[in-house]
Amino acid sequence: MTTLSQQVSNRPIPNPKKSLITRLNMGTGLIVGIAFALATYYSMQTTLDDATLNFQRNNQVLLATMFMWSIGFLVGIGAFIGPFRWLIGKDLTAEEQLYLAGDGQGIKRYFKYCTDHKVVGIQYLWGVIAMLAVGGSMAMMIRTQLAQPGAKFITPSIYNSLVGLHGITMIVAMIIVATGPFGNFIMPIMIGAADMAFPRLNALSWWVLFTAIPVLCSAWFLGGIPTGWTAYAPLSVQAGPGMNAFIATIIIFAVSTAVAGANITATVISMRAKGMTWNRVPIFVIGATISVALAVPAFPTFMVAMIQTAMDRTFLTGFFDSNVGGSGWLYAHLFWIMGHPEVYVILLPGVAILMEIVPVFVRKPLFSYTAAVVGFAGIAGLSVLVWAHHMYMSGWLPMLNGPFMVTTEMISIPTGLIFLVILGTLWNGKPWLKVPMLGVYAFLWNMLIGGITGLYLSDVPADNYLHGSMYVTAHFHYTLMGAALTGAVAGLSYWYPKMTGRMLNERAGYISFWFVQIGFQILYLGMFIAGAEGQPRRVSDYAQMYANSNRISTFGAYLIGTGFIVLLWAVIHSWRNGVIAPMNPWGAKTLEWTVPYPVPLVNFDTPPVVTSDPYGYGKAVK
Amino acid sequence: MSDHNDVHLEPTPGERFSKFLKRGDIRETLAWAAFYTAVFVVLGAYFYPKWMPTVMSTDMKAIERLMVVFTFISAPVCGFVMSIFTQTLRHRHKGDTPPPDGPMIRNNRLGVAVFSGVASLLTLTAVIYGLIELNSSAEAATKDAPNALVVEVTGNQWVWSFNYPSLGVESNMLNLPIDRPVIFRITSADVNHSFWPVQLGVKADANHLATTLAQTTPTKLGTIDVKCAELCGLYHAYMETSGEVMTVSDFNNWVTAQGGHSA
Amino acid sequence: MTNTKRAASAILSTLLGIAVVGAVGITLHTLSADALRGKLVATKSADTITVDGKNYPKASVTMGVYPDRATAVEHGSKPTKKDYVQYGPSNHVVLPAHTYVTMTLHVYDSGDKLNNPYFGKVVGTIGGTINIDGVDVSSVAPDAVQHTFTLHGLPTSSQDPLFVNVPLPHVEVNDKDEFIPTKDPGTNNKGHTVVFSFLTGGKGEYVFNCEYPCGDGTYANFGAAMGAYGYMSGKVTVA
Amino acid sequence: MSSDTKFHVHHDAPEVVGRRERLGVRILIVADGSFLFAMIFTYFYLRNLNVNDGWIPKGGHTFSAASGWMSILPLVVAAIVHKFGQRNIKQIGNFSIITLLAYLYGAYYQFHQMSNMPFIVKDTHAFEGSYASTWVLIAGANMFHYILAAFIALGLVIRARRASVDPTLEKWRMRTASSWFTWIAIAGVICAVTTSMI
Repeated sequence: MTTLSQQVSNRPIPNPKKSLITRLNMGTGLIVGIAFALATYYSMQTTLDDATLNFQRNNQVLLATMFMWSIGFLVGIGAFIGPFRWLIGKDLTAEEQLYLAGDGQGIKRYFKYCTDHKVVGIQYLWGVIAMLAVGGSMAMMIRTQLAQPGAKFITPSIYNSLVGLHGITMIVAMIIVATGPFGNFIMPIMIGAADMAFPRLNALSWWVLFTAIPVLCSAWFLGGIPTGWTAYAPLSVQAGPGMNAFIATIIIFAVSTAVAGANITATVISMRAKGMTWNRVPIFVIGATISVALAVPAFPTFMVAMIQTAMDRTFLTGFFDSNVGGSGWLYAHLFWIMGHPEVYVILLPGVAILMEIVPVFVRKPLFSYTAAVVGFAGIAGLSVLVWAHHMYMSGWLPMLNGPFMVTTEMISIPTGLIFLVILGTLWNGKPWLKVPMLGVYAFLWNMLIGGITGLYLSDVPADNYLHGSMYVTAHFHYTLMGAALTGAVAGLSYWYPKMTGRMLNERAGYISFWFVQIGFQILYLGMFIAGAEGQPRRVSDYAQMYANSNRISTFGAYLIGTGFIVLLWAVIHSWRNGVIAPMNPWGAKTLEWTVPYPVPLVNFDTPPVVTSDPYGYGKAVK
Repeated sequence: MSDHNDVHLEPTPGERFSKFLKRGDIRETLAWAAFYTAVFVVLGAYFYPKWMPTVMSTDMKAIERLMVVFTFISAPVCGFVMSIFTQTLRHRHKGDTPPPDGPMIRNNRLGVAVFSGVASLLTLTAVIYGLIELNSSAEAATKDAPNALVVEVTGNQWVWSFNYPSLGVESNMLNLPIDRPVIFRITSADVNHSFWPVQLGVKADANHLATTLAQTTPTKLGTIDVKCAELCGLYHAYMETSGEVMTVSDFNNWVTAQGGHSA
Repeated sequence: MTNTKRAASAILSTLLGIAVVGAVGITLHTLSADALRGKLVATKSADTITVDGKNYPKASVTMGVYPDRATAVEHGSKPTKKDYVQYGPSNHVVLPAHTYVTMTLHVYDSGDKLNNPYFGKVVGTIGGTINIDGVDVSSVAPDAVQHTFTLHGLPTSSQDPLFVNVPLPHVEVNDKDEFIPTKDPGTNNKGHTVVFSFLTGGKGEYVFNCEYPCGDGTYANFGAAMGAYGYMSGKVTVA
Repeated sequence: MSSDTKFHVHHDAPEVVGRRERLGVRILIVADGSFLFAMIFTYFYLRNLNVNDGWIPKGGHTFSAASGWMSILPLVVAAIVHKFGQRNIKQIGNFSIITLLAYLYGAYYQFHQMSNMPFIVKDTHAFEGSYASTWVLIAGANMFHYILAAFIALGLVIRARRASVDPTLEKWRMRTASSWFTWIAIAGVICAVTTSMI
């Protein structure tokens, strides 16, 4: 039997320089995408039946335009070349695949349909930074409006849009904040793989997501959205044209998530290095994989809910219109069946990053690897059984409130295991308080507050008071921002040397950390008080009695904003001018620190063989 | 922890436990844990009664008690976490080189078991306590139903309206007589709203073509703030009104003034 | 790069970042100001009036409902109206505190059924009535309403409650075909003129909106003009 | 299927690549299964809730249960044909043509059904009730399955005629495709059972 490389050399090699693949990049994607969008818009405007309702017609035209933009962009950037070549039986040659991997193309490969997981990781990183910056600016606007009662800054329309778009931008950014950059760049190296299982799907997941960004931005120019990020029906059914942008974004994003989730899961299952048995897999890989594996079944239900909203708006179906047999509860169910697993999709990778960091900085093995895995799996497993705790007050079958309360509060048991693992690793250690390690302490405190306030909210009688109040907002910011985002930022400072070849500016890292964390405590302390006092969430104006707590919150928000700008400066500045990083600056034992910078195309010259778990730190105990 | 090769000198569990308690690190942890637990207990007892609004109904009373009790239940966990948090920070490693290796503790089955057991017990306590409160409020509702005042609440984009069918009164204000059970029949004329008379500790969504029930008994005279707790569009923030818990005679006067007949 | 230079670059970048976010804020604020199209200040008169044994100064203000053709698109459940209806001339009304305010509304629109019949009742005006083309009424049939003027606010310790609901009777469709509304509500010669009075309390911020489902969307007709600030909604400052 | 790693830079054996691709497809089936779950949930939820008697309003129209089964029959036939064809890799081209035709016919039939929906109100073009709404959603998902499957079947037909295609890997491709074809047949049956309970 001939080897693959012989097979390759035996056939005539076409020159990839002349093929279509070499001519396509982001520019052609934009051109084709815009062309598709314009063609769709004008052809539909002229051909659509005049008898249909204007509302319905507008929605049809806008949705079709948005989807055609997305498809056009993907055609233009060459995403469908692979499937097409498969269809006609002319599979991509090794040279073409090498070209797609961006071999030797320098900075240009970041603007192409590049299949190299490291390029995709960096693309995700900048995508996430951009989204966080936009979402963060929106948060500043929201807090500015709420700095004083009287709605003196912006109108309720703009405010509601800000709340919704801040929410969805941040949720999307947070879902990919760890699994995007680190799951793509670091994780394959961590498990000793040469690339992801499906490199072209990898590129697809990023570029599909990319096409959602302009769609989401277009909501601003279509009158915004009045619904918040939860987009509850029937409010979303009556909402203006901006809602279409929201719907299209979610559907596009759900496709991206499914593709990325399948890819990461398959990579970890099938591409681990020789000797990397399941109990030797680094904990970050476990956390990230459970997270994306949870996202794979979770997101389609949201997609269905959004398709139904779109159908109600475009074809006048009646999924959510109670006049013709629909129900808003249906939306709430479908949304939260996705929605609650989704918060753990966000949380788990962030926590897993911190678990990866603790052993390195206290020079002790990870405490009870099994407990960590059981904790992750328990959270993921329970998370699909708790969705209706968002619906205690909806009037939907109140007799089920009790059971859902029990499942929800049970989540605190696996969450406790997660705490135990981190605490056990810290126990009797001497932590080295570098910037990544600070995140661990911030996590412990923030997740403690977030978790305990979650306990109140999961309790039906207490939720009677707290549901829909600022208290809820403060609670989930503590978990999503205080825990998950803190984990992701710690991960950035931890893996920054491997991703950029330079050290992140340490002083800026410290300054940013303290600004963000202190501001964070101030902001949400104010919000907890406002919630306990009875201020509903998502309000553009409030009564005088909440003025003090809101003022405190706004002050905290500005501190956070400043802190993140400092971090952004540090990331950009250190990328260009930072101290050149050694190969393994933290002395860690996972595989990604055994490869040089820049990481070679296939990561390892010789495939690594793993003989133990990566946590062999410390002196044996007598 | 579990490996003990010295067969001759194997201590009894009691001895091992007292020896364990005498270890410096354990003592430090316990001390900090006790300190932080106390802090959280005090905070819990202080925070919610201070910031939550006046208790004006049986349900609100239960809610406030529940918030405080839940803080007490979770205080030991907070104490434990914050104890190790503080302790390790006190022994932090300074300098630019990595710290020396710590003890190679990979697992401690007893520790994991004890921690999981205690955490589960605390959770169980919270669950049972919550279920009891839920049940007692449901029981009270059944008991009070026959002589309750029915108020039909309708949420509209962006105004609440109240109908007292037995009294023939419609109003934009929620006025209630004291010490008489009240049943809210909540519905919506358009999108979802959430009816929230803050001081009564009641919350229920208003859905179009569906009626949600909520029940409580006002126990204190004073003003009620009625808010909407579900984003319902443009003027969600202004979907608020006020009401009053009145003495029975004041209430009857108000009903008569509105053109209704007192019950 | 020296430490000083690095610190300077960090501080400058931070300030730049803050400036960018600030610029976004200022832009949004400016856009918000546009939506209000200036203020409509009530005209105070020298007269006073006694209500329930107390003396109040008088003030009057005239508004109307008219289609805004500048942003005209088809809307409504049937795409026959090529306009957005809106309150005007401005939707920021400024009223004096502790005053007997007489409001005149010129209205032209057709109409149908309210989502909630409650808003067919007159609430919060002096005597509980409104004057429609010279006739005092205390309610309008819930299926013959074109819009409502519903004034409300946040209950808060620092401002007095103020709630006014005025249903505006619809105009027969036949009349409406001939009727050409203009931006100046005073020149309306068809449609209805609705006059009512109410008392303002102390200083405070309130809002008003329409409770007749006159917007877009297939659901409850509260989309488009109804859901966007500055058409069938606005704010009232009692100063 | 969607990712061709035959001459991938890391030169994995066809067996490994084939297994991996099948794994990937099976994970995507989980996502599609969740999509199906959401639709079935919608169907039964709205059916049991019957808000405002709007599941099938008075005088409303429905499709017969039989027509639902007719529309998914080609999915089942194609899946079975493909299973058989897989055993004889040399004849796969011919088998795949049958599969392709079945999918194309199914797509045509589904399209025909959807363009003759009885439950659209004449004046407003609105759907009569929530049965109608859910039916069209399920039919749309079915249509999507047909189109995607037809694409894959077309690829298999063309590729079987090309000598250049590596038979070892192609055998795995057949198995991978089989996973998908079997799944959409199962999904189709679930949909047909669901829509039988009007």
